Amino acid sequence: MRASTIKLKKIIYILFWIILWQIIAVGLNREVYLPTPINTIKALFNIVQTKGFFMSIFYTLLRVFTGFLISFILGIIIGLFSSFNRHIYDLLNPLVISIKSTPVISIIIIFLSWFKSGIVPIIITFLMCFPIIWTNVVEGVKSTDKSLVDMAKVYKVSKYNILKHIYLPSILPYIVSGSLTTLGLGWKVAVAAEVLSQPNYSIGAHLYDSKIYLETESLFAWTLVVIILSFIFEYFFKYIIKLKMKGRI
Amino acid sequence: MRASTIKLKKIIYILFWIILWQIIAVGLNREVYLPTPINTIKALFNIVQTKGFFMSIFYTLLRVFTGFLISFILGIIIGLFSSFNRHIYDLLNPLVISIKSTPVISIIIIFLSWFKSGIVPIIITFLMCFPIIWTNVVEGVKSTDKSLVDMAKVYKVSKYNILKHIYLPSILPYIVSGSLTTLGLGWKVAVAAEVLSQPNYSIGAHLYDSKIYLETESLFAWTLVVIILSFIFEYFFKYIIKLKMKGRI
Amino acid sequence: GCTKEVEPKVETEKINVNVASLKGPTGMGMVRLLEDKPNFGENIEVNYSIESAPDLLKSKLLNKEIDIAALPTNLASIMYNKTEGSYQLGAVNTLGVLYVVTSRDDIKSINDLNDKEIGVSSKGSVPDFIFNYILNKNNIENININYIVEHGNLAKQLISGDRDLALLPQPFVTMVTMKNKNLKIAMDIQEEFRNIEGQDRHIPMGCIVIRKEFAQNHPQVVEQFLKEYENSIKWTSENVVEASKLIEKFEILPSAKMAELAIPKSNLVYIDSKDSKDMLDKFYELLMNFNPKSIGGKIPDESFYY
Amino acid sequence: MSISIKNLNKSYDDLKVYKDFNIKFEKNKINTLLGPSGCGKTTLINIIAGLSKYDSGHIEGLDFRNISYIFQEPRLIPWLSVYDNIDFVLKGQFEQKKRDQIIRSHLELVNLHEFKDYYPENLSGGMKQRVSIARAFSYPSNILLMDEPFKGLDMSLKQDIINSFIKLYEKQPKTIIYVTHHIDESLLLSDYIYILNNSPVEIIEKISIFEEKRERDLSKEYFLDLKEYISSKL
Amino acid sequence: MSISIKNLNKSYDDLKVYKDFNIKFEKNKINTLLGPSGCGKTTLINIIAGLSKYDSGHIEGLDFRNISYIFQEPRLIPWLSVYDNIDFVLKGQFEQKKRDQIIRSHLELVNLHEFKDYYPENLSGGMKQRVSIARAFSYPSNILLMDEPFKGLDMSLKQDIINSFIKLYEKQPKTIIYVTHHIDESLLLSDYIYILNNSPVEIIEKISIFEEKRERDLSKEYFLDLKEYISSKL
Ligand SMILES: Nc1ncnc2c1ncn2[C@@H]1O[C@H](COP(=O)(O)OP(=O)(O)OP(=O)(O)O)[C@@H](O)[C@H]1O
Ligand SMILES: Nc1ncnc2c1ncn2[C@@H]1O[C@H](COP(=O)(O)OP(=O)(O)OP(=O)(O)O)[C@@H](O)[C@H]1O
Ligand SMILES: [Mg+2]
Ligand SMILES: [Mg+2]
Repeated sequence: MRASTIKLKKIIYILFWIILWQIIAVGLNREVYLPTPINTIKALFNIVQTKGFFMSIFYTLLRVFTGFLISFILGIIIGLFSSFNRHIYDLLNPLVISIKSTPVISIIIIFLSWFKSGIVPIIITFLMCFPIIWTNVVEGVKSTDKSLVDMAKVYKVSKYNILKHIYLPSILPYIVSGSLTTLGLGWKVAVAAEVLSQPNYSIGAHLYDSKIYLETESLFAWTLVVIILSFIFEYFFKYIIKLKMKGRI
Repeated sequence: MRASTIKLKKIIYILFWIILWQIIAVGLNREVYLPTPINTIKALFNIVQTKGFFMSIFYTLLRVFTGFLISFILGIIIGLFSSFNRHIYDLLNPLVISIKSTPVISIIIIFLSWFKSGIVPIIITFLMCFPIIWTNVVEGVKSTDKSLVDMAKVYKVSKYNILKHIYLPSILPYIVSGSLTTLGLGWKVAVAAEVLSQPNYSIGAHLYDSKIYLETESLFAWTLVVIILSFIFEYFFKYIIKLKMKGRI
Repeated sequence: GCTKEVEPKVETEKINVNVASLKGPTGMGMVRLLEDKPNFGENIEVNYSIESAPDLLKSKLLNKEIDIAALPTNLASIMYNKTEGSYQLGAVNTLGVLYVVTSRDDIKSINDLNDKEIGVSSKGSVPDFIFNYILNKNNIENININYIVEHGNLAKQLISGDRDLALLPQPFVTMVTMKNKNLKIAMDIQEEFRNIEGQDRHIPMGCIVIRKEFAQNHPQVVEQFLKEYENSIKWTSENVVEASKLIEKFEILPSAKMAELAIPKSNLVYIDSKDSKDMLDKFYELLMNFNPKSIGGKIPDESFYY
Repeated sequence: MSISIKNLNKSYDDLKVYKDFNIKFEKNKINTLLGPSGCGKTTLINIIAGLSKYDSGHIEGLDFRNISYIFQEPRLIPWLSVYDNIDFVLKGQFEQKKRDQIIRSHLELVNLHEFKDYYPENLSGGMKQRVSIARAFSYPSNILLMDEPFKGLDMSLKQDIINSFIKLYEKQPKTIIYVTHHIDESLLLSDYIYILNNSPVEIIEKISIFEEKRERDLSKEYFLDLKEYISSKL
Repeated sequence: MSISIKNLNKSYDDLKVYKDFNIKFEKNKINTLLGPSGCGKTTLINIIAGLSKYDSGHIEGLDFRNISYIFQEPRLIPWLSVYDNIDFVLKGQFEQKKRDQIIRSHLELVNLHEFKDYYPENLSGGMKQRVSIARAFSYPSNILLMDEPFKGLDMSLKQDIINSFIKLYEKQPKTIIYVTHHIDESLLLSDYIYILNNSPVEIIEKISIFEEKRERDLSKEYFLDLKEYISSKL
């Protein structure tokens, strides 16, 4: 099958879902409940033209990336330390599990009374993403082929080179899958935190407005904005990874 | 190291965090922002004695498990079909990705106007968990050692046996890790959905009440309830898995 | 043919009426109904519920879980405009509940707000609009408004002493004054409003919304409900102590003591929908000037009023 | 029917392994492939097993055949015991009781009956290889592919297994394609020896040995000469 | 200094592999272990390499030593090319330029210079084994452990590699422990042959061969007899 045929097929499948949506929406005939895709697109165009649009997206992205980046870097570094030192692991593990099992909504409620509303989404993103990256790094180290590490030890390869050439490539897929999960999740949680904290420029505040003003089309349109941005990220991230992974598998 | 020493060490590490919390809370001296662990425990005892306590937990659990179970079963079955049939995969993939990247908060808002409030947390849990299990099953199938499948094909082993003895054991770790993620996540999202939909008996409604009545201690106490239940689940689930996995690795 | 006899609609079919109100002032007037559960006739069962969030009530009206609900008036207008008139206003039940709360001694009149920093919850909400309207009319320009998300967070800052001046609605006003003895009410926004607009003008904040489809099918139920509701409100206003006990019982406010303090300051009323049109039109216009979205784009027409 | 490969073409990226390659493996004979490491032997039997795609060509004689394959690596399922690893391929073939008997006798054959409940990770290298042999031998096939089957086995065990193998083969002949680097072993077992070399692969020499397998004595002049000759060709 | 193992005890669960086992590997000699599959040879050299724990015992003569190890499986890093796989173990030992020269000459030695940029998954079984050999030979060690190093190689290549190995060894002798199942190869290379058997392992026989390695001719009476003798012991 040629690449173009594959693309075409993908588009057809996506169209299938959109048409299904259109049929249901028309059948239901209640815009407050379910706007048609066409009206959603219209609302999207209206939104794009409002003056705060790009600012809102920019600031939301900034928050998500800040939270993500901090989690990413700390997650990998602390994850590696925890993997190779039992004490650090035992100390951090209960904290990470607790963070993981605390409902985001509680955290948002608590943090909203502690911090400025613009910062809360960043902290929430961090608290969502860090445990996942940390866990994945630890898992990755665990799943590294011990026989290769043994080989390197016999040949007295330095710790640095074992880390760089055996552990890091082994945990790379774990980091990638962790980051993908995390990007998607962090992004969504950040928006949720924004809905509840409503900082000045933010996608969340717009979602909140659409909700309280019962503007279902613009609720759908803003949601679509989030989804589209998600897709762009994921694509972008996978692209970078592919570049970096050239040669590795 | 003996098992008892390990347990002791774990308890010491957990105590470390609790003491840290106590110190910060006392230093801050602002119960509305951050109650001390002691006051939180007190609030917890008060909560446990209220008459709706066990009912709330029971119904919340019921919702989470219903959502989880449906995702678990459908995720595995549909995941397997998608793995072995390109068309099903291509059809479902955009849907799954979209669900994954739609902010939960949007979904909750939309669904609240469609469905009864008691059902919304179940649906939300399903929408959170299903894509994760589905993705993990697909990943698991992908990562199955092709050379073993080749071997089985040469020996004309039936599809059923290949599925049962090669694919299922290979994807088991993926399903387990997916289910663990999912249990934690679904649980948290269900509570979030409850906070926003407030069905009659629910932990979420109590969290919301604590919030609007500014009862920070009971907010912390209910959060603690969620965390403790999370721990119990995870422990329970891992225990079952261990029983089932005996013999496999 | 496969025609099948359709059973004639049996007279005795049960009618379920679902009534909901909010925690806080809009719900307080309903306690007598909650307690007595007056009989609406054979085969008619009325279920009452108390919800915490206006948004949720909105959703439940939309998904038809609820037929009659007490809601903020601007939300009623939004619902009407956004659903081609599927919801109607039954009556106005609460007038303004906004107060300026402070721990300072130097705030006596509206003019004292000049050069001060004040906390206001939720930018772009109805209280925000009303407050700004009053500030404008009084030419107060040098005021630093600090927006805080949610009444609760603002209340926390007051209680902990991190903030000394804020605009809050009931029952948060009562709640903070109870939890921190330094706090007191410095200003009644309703009064300031009347000072500008005339003594017969009010801020209609809460109302009863009825699902139109339900109202058409069961007009007599709606009639009777409104009558019972009016009685309940009257009783609540007149029997503060007893009503407060019920308010605690039905968890509309956390304590009877708080309710006792809050009832007199919550301006519970019953104004017939027809009688409220004039008041609401002016109110909606005020909101419309700030943000048309806050009433769903336009001022609702005649048929909005039941 | 014999297995005929006609005009086979196969490349990996730029590496042309087979170009218009023809070979015929005789029915119910032991056909041996001798050739340098990396020349393409595994590739060829993977193609016959249906596991590798090829660019063009024809393969005849594979319809309705059951194939056993001793892979170059043991390919055991890590979460099944030695016993279950063999049982796994027999499931569709015999009923439980028959399977049990077959598995036990073949584990005996490779001297692993005491280890039937071990998992692969607890076996030594040679033991894994023997499980792979037992699996292939116990499967009711009419074609047997063996890629260096006897590597990693000690001499005496190898001798035993080869003898049993000859007995099994004589009782129930099948078409066997046998890849090895051992000239001695190839002389012991083969009906035909194909010596491969070059890139793309060519058949340098086809040698037929007609002597009864169980009567071959490698210290005889004939075999010593043959060994010399083959060595010179490799 | 030689490597002495004294009173070694080692079990896997119920399986007692070594019980009060003693052995001494002579310094700068080639010490060969011959023994049936599964007797415990890999276990022993893993212990010497420091990769396996043992229950009790003493090992002397390992301080300040560099060890090369040709594992029973190739153990190549999948995401490094052939070249980088070897470079990986040399990084701490030489500077870049020297490494390049060493790697190239050793790839030449195992006839893989053309495949230096290949990844392990694209190599044949024998080619992987050769990379593992090149890695071990290129590493500057004074102890070399080899677990069936020449398996999967064709005759002529094996001959070449063995010859090069002897040359390398004579230029720079090291203590070598060599596990094999090939009596011929052991006769060609060994200074000492230990024949192992039984469970727990015992040394059945220790054989010393003093003849110069490069002059050994296996068709000579002495070696033929020795071969006969060893075979009878296994
Ligand atoms: N998956 C692959 N991708 C690219 N090249 C490959 C692949 N598999 C094998 N090759 C190349 O094809 C050639 C033949 O490989 P093959 O495995 O058939 O050799 P072989 O004759 O079995 O060798 P050996 O005796 O060492 O096992 C080799 O040069 C190898 O590098
Ligand atoms: N990780 C392990 N767990 C349990 N048993 C093991 C483990 N590794 C090896 N054994 C057992 O120890 C014994 C010796 O194994 P070892 O690998 O040392 O044998 P070997 O002499 O190297 O055999 P081969 O020539 O087949 O490689 C075997 O019976 C094996 O089953
Ligand atoms: Mg091969
Ligand atoms: Mg071994």
